[in-house]
Amino acid sequence: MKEEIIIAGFGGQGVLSMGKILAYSGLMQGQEVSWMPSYGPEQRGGTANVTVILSDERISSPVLNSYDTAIVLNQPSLDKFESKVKPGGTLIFDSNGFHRFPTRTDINIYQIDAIEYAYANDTTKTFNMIILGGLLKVRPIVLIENVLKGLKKSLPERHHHLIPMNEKAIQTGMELIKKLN
Amino acid sequence: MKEEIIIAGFGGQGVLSMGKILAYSGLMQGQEVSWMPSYGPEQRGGTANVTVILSDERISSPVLNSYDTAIVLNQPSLDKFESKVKPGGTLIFDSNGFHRFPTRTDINIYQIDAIEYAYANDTTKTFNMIILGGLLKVRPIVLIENVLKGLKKSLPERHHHLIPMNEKAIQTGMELIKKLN
Amino acid sequence: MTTAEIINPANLVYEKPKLLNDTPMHYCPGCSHGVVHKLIAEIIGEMDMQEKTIAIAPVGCAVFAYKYIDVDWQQAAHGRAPAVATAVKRLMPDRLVFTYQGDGDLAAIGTAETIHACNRGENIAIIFINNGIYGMTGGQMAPTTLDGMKSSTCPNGRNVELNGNPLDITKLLAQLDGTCYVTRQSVHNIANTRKTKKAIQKAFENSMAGKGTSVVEVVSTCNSGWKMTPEASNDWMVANMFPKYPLGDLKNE
Amino acid sequence: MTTAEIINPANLVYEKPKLLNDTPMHYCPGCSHGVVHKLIAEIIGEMDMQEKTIAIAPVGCAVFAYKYIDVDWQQAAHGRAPAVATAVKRLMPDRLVFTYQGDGDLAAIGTAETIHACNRGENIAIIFINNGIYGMTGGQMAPTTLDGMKSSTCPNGRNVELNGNPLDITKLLAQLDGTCYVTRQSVHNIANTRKTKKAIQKAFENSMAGKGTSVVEVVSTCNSGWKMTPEASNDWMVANMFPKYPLGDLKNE
Amino acid sequence: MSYDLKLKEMNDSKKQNIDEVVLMKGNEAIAHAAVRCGCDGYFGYPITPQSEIMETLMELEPWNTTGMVVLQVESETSSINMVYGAAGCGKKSMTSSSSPGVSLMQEGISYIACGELPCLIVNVMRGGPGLGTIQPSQADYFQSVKGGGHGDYKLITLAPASVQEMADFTVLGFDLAFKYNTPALLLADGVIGQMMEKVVLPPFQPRLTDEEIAKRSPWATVGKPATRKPNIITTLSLEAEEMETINLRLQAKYREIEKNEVLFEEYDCEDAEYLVVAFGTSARVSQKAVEMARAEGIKAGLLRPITLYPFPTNAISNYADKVKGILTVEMSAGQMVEDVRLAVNGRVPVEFYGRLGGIVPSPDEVLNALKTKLV
Amino acid sequence: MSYDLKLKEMNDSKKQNIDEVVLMKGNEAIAHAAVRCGCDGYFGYPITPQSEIMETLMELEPWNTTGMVVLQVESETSSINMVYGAAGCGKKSMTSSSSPGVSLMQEGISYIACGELPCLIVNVMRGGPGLGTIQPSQADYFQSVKGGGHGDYKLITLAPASVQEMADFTVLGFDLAFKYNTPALLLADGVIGQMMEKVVLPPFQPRLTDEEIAKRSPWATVGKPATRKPNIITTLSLEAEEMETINLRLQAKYREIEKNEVLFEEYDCEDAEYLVVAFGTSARVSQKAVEMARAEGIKAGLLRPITLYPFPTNAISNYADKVKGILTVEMSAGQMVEDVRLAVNGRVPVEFYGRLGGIVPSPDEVLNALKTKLV
Amino acid sequence: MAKIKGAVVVNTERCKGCNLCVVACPSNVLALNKEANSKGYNFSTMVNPDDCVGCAACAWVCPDACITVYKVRV
Amino acid sequence: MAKIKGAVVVNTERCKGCNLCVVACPSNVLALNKEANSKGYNFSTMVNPDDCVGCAACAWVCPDACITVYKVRV
Ligand SMILES: Cc1ncc(C[n+]2csc(CCOP(=O)(O)OP(=O)(O)O)c2C)c(N)n1
Ligand SMILES: Cc1ncc(C[n+]2csc(CCOP(=O)(O)OP(=O)(O)O)c2C)c(N)n1
Ligand code: SF4
Ligand code: SF4
Ligand code: SF4
Ligand code: SF4
Ligand code: SF4
Ligand code: SF4
Ligand SMILES: [Mg+2]
Ligand SMILES: [Mg+2]
Repeated sequence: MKEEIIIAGFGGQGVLSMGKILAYSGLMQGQEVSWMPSYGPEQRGGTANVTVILSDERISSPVLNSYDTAIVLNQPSLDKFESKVKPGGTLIFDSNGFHRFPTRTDINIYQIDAIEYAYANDTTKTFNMIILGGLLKVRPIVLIENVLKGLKKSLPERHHHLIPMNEKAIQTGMELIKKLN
Repeated sequence: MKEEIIIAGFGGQGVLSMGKILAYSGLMQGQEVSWMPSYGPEQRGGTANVTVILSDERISSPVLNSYDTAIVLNQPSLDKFESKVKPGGTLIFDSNGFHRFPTRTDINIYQIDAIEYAYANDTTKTFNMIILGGLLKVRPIVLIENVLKGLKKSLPERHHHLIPMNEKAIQTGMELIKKLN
Repeated sequence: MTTAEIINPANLVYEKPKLLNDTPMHYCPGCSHGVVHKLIAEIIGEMDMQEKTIAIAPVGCAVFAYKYIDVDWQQAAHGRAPAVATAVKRLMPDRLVFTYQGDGDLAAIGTAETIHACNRGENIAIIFINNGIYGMTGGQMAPTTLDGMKSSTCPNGRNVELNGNPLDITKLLAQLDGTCYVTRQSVHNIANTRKTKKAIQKAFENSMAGKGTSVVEVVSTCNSGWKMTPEASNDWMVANMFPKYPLGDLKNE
Repeated sequence: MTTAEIINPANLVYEKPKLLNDTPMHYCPGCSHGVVHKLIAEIIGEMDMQEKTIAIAPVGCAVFAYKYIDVDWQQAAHGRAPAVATAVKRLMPDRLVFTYQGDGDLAAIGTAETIHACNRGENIAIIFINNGIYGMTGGQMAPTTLDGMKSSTCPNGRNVELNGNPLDITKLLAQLDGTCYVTRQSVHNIANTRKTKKAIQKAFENSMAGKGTSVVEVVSTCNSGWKMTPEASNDWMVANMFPKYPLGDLKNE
Repeated sequence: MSYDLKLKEMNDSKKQNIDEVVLMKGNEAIAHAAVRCGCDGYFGYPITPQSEIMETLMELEPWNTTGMVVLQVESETSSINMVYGAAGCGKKSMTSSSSPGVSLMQEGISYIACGELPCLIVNVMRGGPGLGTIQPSQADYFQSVKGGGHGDYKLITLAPASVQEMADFTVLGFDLAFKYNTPALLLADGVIGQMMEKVVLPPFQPRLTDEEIAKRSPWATVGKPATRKPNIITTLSLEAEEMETINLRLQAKYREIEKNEVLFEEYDCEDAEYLVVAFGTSARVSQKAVEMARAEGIKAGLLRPITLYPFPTNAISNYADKVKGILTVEMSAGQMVEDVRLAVNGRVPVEFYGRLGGIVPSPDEVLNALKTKLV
Repeated sequence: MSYDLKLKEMNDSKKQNIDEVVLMKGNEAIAHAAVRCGCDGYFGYPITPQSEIMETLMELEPWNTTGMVVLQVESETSSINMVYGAAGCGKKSMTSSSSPGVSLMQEGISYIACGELPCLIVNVMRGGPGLGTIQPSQADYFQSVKGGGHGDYKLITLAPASVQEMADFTVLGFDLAFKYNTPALLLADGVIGQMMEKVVLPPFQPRLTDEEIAKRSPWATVGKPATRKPNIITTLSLEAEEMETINLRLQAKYREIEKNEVLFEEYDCEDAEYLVVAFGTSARVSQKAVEMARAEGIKAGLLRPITLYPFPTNAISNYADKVKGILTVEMSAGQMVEDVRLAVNGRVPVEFYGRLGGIVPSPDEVLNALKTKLV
Repeated sequence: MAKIKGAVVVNTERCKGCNLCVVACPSNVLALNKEANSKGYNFSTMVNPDDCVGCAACAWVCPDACITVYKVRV
Repeated sequence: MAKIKGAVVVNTERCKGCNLCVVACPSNVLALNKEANSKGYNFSTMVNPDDCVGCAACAWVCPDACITVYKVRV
């Protein structure tokens, strides 16, 4: 199994940490993982993105030009990455603030309105876990149990009490996501 | 014609300027010339030396390991350069302060006690011209007339009145020099 | 009178300076750099010096200053803006030449260049944005980071024992024979921003008058690096930066 | 009593310090470097610190200091002695670590390293030989060359307009929070030489006591660079260098 | 010699105990490895994309545990000279930077090489020249292996291609540096510095005591006891003869290093008709290209130099007698390709494919280059 | 293309009017030539063996005549960045130093190359590495032609072998720099800097006026008139794509330079069976060795690269089909020899003879090397 | 007594929602909008336009030069 | 009253004839020798040995540490 994912959005949206949780989850189920962020000042006020690869084999190139799955959380990210999803691949987006929607027909397109939900339910802290839940619903690449193990490993002990909240957010995401095409 | 000369002595003895006058003289008689000093802090309190080449042909290497003529004005210079005179070549030395004298038999050795003479006659300023005179007596590689022309070209106008004094020193040197072997 | 009626060119009292172009600035929301850019653009416009100005951008968040203010710019290597400016001004003495530098640029890697340009008395102006941190590279400790202040390379706060003392470089520059005007200002409210504008203008005038080097330090915020909101940053600056870097003229000859 | 009778170990009052070895020094006749070397050798001997000393030599005429004083030495790149000393002292805090630097080394190319080591308050001593010229390279202008003073790169005398102002770096160093003792001395006669010895000793003691950085400037002659006899150089120094670089403590905490 | 077996084992995830496996950035791995291998001092100045090295060290506060000194200083010039000072005391010391900052270190590096001081320098390359971009690059190859500074010297240059190797080569770099009393360079790029992968950190080693240092590095300046002559670290010799002797000693050491320390890794090379040579991130991209080529029936193989100096000249030379052609892939305008050509010495065509200024080539591009230029 | 005829003529003493001939050091010749060719600014820091360049300029006081600015500054780092600033204004500007000082300039040089700024950098090499010695050397070849600084860039590198060429190449260096908007490096060694020879100085050229500069260098930052957009000198491009474009433009320029600007000199090569390749002082020593070899009946010839970058690859390649072997002679551990080998690509043996750390080889040694290694 | 009335125009696309103008305004005229611009920033808007005195404090401190100020004596 | 008598020994090979000791001596004890040492320097010598008071001024200022000083009360 091998999954090549790009997650892209505004700087503050927790894109990088979502990728990290995903990578940790892969690690907990014994996979090879790589996590490669865009970096530097272009993040500032602009977009941030991260490429995550989970694989059963040694990962060769950590930098990719096309992806199995793209998760895009703002307009510029959609504009940039829609075309880079492999035919038959998956595109997940949060439509908040979008004025142009995805148009490809050779990929699976999902919408998840996590931003709106998070604002409405005052759960902006777990916003990125909602997205992750959505992803896992349509691409069950890691077991939720391994996500939680990964959280346990990566979070400092004093934050472990937050794990149930995160689990809940994942469930929410699984419910929120809907296929568009 | 080609003459490869090393002049070596204490820092303050005017070794470099003697070499320069010689080079200028060669230049005035249309020769190719090169003047290559030892340089840097090793001069400080130590020895200074300069390699001068006069030649009718384009000069290839300006740095030499052996010389047609060596002029040595202190003990360390004798120690360093005696062995580097080509067989059949010329060694000229001022014996002031020497405790070891040249020993080679396959070269022409000349002594010129210019330091003593210069002190005695209060002409330390033209000391190096005395040496030059000695050289020209035994190795007439440039015409005295060209030496004077060279002086005229290299000295600033306001020093031109010193030229006769220098000419006199050359004459003195021609008289002082004596062959030892 | 309705708002719509008031909004009329005849009633204009403030607008974006003409020399500040429409390119959106890359700075974080609330960053002091933007305010100072605006002032500079305004002053050059008011002095009618666009044709005479050669500005030197640093390496730091302001590296892209050249994208925003419509004059000729050179972007100098990290810390070397005063050297670059020296050459430009010496070769084109009738031009307005100024550097725009951050505290890392001016007071760390560029210490020697800054001190020697000021000591030679180059007829340049130095606009020095002291935000107590390396903004561009992600919030590391700067020479001017305060004792106890946190940064990504002193996550528990600067510790003088481990990290050395904060450096008041402007005080040093005021000591040098080559500087004619050394002042410290801020842009956190309208009153101080107006003063800063006057200071920069004076620095520019000095440099054209051949009086020597002028240094305008602007004690600034870097809310990203400080990990505070822009407003909280201003308050923190007033409470913490000003005591160590008090505003006012250090030298005015 | 005849001279021969007086010359007796029992009557000894002064001799070459033991840590100054027999290697002939390469300095020009009359060079101030030699006197300061002697003092350092004497002090380290008297403090019994030979086993604890790591000295840092500069690039400059004193580059070969390591040939003469029998302690462990590192010869630093031009201007970087304070950086080298910082590392040595930080890693071996119980050692006596000092730099020995000329004015070109310390106040030109090494400006940033000097200021930042002093500002961090590294527990080192800096012995600063200010002879107003680049001795080693043949007498070029130094940052400390006086207004009007000749050198091979200002053959008609330093001209502030062209060459910038002479730099009193020691004054700057005294301003820094990291320095505990900053003093200016000379070695042109026995009284001042004795004072210089005391100053260097104090600097060494401070550094072992962890008080911060000590700087001992020795206003010096470079008769070769100045193109004067050693005696005339001393007189010229008193008449010309001292007014700009007055002797005495600038800071003593 | 091929890639060291112990390292290979470490890298083999099948053998890893999950509890020992952590996920971190390459830059972070360097910091952890440095503390763990008993590094005495780090001196640095921030620059993207490697600032996490110092940041992680400052988080770890090793001065409270191993006693390691971590100092953020005024410039890269200062950092490298601090490394000189620390290394001169026989201490395990290091600095890190990225391309423009490493350029500022060239004088200091030349001094360190001449002074025969063991230390570790990390360059996480970004796109140049000039201020360039902060994106990954490999365009400092020449600077690293030919001589960015003045004079005849070499740096043992290790090119990691994974986060695990960032950790491992920190340890290995120090080991080699101390084995030969010479500076080692860890030459990575922004991809490897910034990406997270699984890593098993090296075991803790205590810092050496003063006594151990005096024994291992008797030349170190630690204070002169009565029992020996002063130790002097210097790179000056005004007598040219003396300076030549120093240089000849350095050259002899470099021949030793070339004999003993070459490291490289081969992938699908046994029956290869076409050889790709690439290091670091380019090698990982090329590995994928080789996989793709094999899938298309093209017999491609990858040789990844791990030590860029000493360069695997013999290994490549041997392939020159076996393969039909060689493609060198770099994130530069073509630098290592010269060393490949020197190794091949005209026997088979050596082609080049590169991307410049911060662009990482994609596997397709490499495959395509292989096909159009060689196959 | 062979050695430029105009220069050759100038060098031909038979044609010289004695009144125009002066005797001076190579370093002095650079200073005189700079003033005469209309240089606008010199920025420097003293270092042996080239301090006479600035000293001579300070004697000449060109600010009183041509208006040229001469500034002694705080360091080489500062000098090179001043050159950046001056060159950015379209001014003819230069600096000079020797090996350790040039190492300190590497970041700045990379910036200048990336900014496509024309200027002249002089390196009068001394023995390294480290502080080394002040004696002559050629061990900065790699630094000069491969890349001392970070990133992919090149310097047009001229290697004078006489005092006359120190003057001529100062002019030529500037001309090429402005022709291609790229930095030129005059790479000499201590022998050529310190020795005096006859020289005919180049004719006086006025400094360019502001108007002329605006015309020649429309990109220069001289103050933005209403008629154009701001001129911006920068080397930054955070977008990797943009940075690659810049790099591709640089590379295209380098290909142009390689096509047009190769200079070399041949001596006794027509019927040579053995070719010696050497530059600068080594070439002069080797010329004597070739004379000696011919006297012994050995058909030796000398090819002297004048431009080290662009390297006379084709010329040498052509000889690879004619001669039995090639000897490269350098005052280093062997650097240019790699470029010779790359040119020859295995067709004939390429041997190396070098002296290190400040030693100038003697003609006998070279002859001996020729005999033992090749003949 | 003449009353001074002001009004401001915010370049909402340029605005980064830093809130500094809001804080700077002596008359509490401004507030950040609930809506975000295309870059995701909640831009500044006049919420109490009648209270604006055209003092330009908001504009002077705005780092992004988003605010144009108008003023009349009525 | 006890009189103080001194004497100095100059390391003539080390001496560089800089004359600083000669100038420093309050009693004019020293002068440079007409003869030079092997390095060509006219070294310093006691010319008025009886006047030496052993004050060591000469030795303190000697840059080359050539002078050893002895002193007795007589
Ligand atoms: C030689 C070199 N070293 C380091 C860097 C990385 N760097 C870029 S900006 C910067 C410091 C920025 O801080 P400051 O000057 O205070 O400006 P700010 O971003 O805070 O405005 C550093 C260290 C670089 N580009 N070049
Ligand atoms: C990087 C570098 N730049 C320049 C030099 C040449 N250099 C050697 S010593 C020196 C200055 C010496 O002056 P100073 O520090 O005042 O010492 P002094 O000789 O006067 O005691 C210079 C410029 C060098 N060795 N290295
Ligand atoms: S990082 Fe700091 S200095 Fe840089 S733009 Fe953001 S707030 Fe401003
Ligand atoms: S040149 Fe000057 S500083 Fe150097 S040894 Fe001679 S007198 Fe002393
Ligand atoms: S102009 Fe003054 S009153 Fe009006 S919104 Fe701005 S700050 Fe408030
Ligand atoms: S100060 Fe400017 S950028 Fe900030 S919220 Fe107000 S208008 Fe927007
Ligand atoms: S000891 Fe005193 S009196 Fe005697 S020679 Fe020396 S200076 Fe003169
Ligand atoms: S001071 Fe010393 S070196 Fe100078 S003359 Fe006297 S004894 Fe000789
Ligand atoms: Mg800052
Ligand atoms: Mg000095």
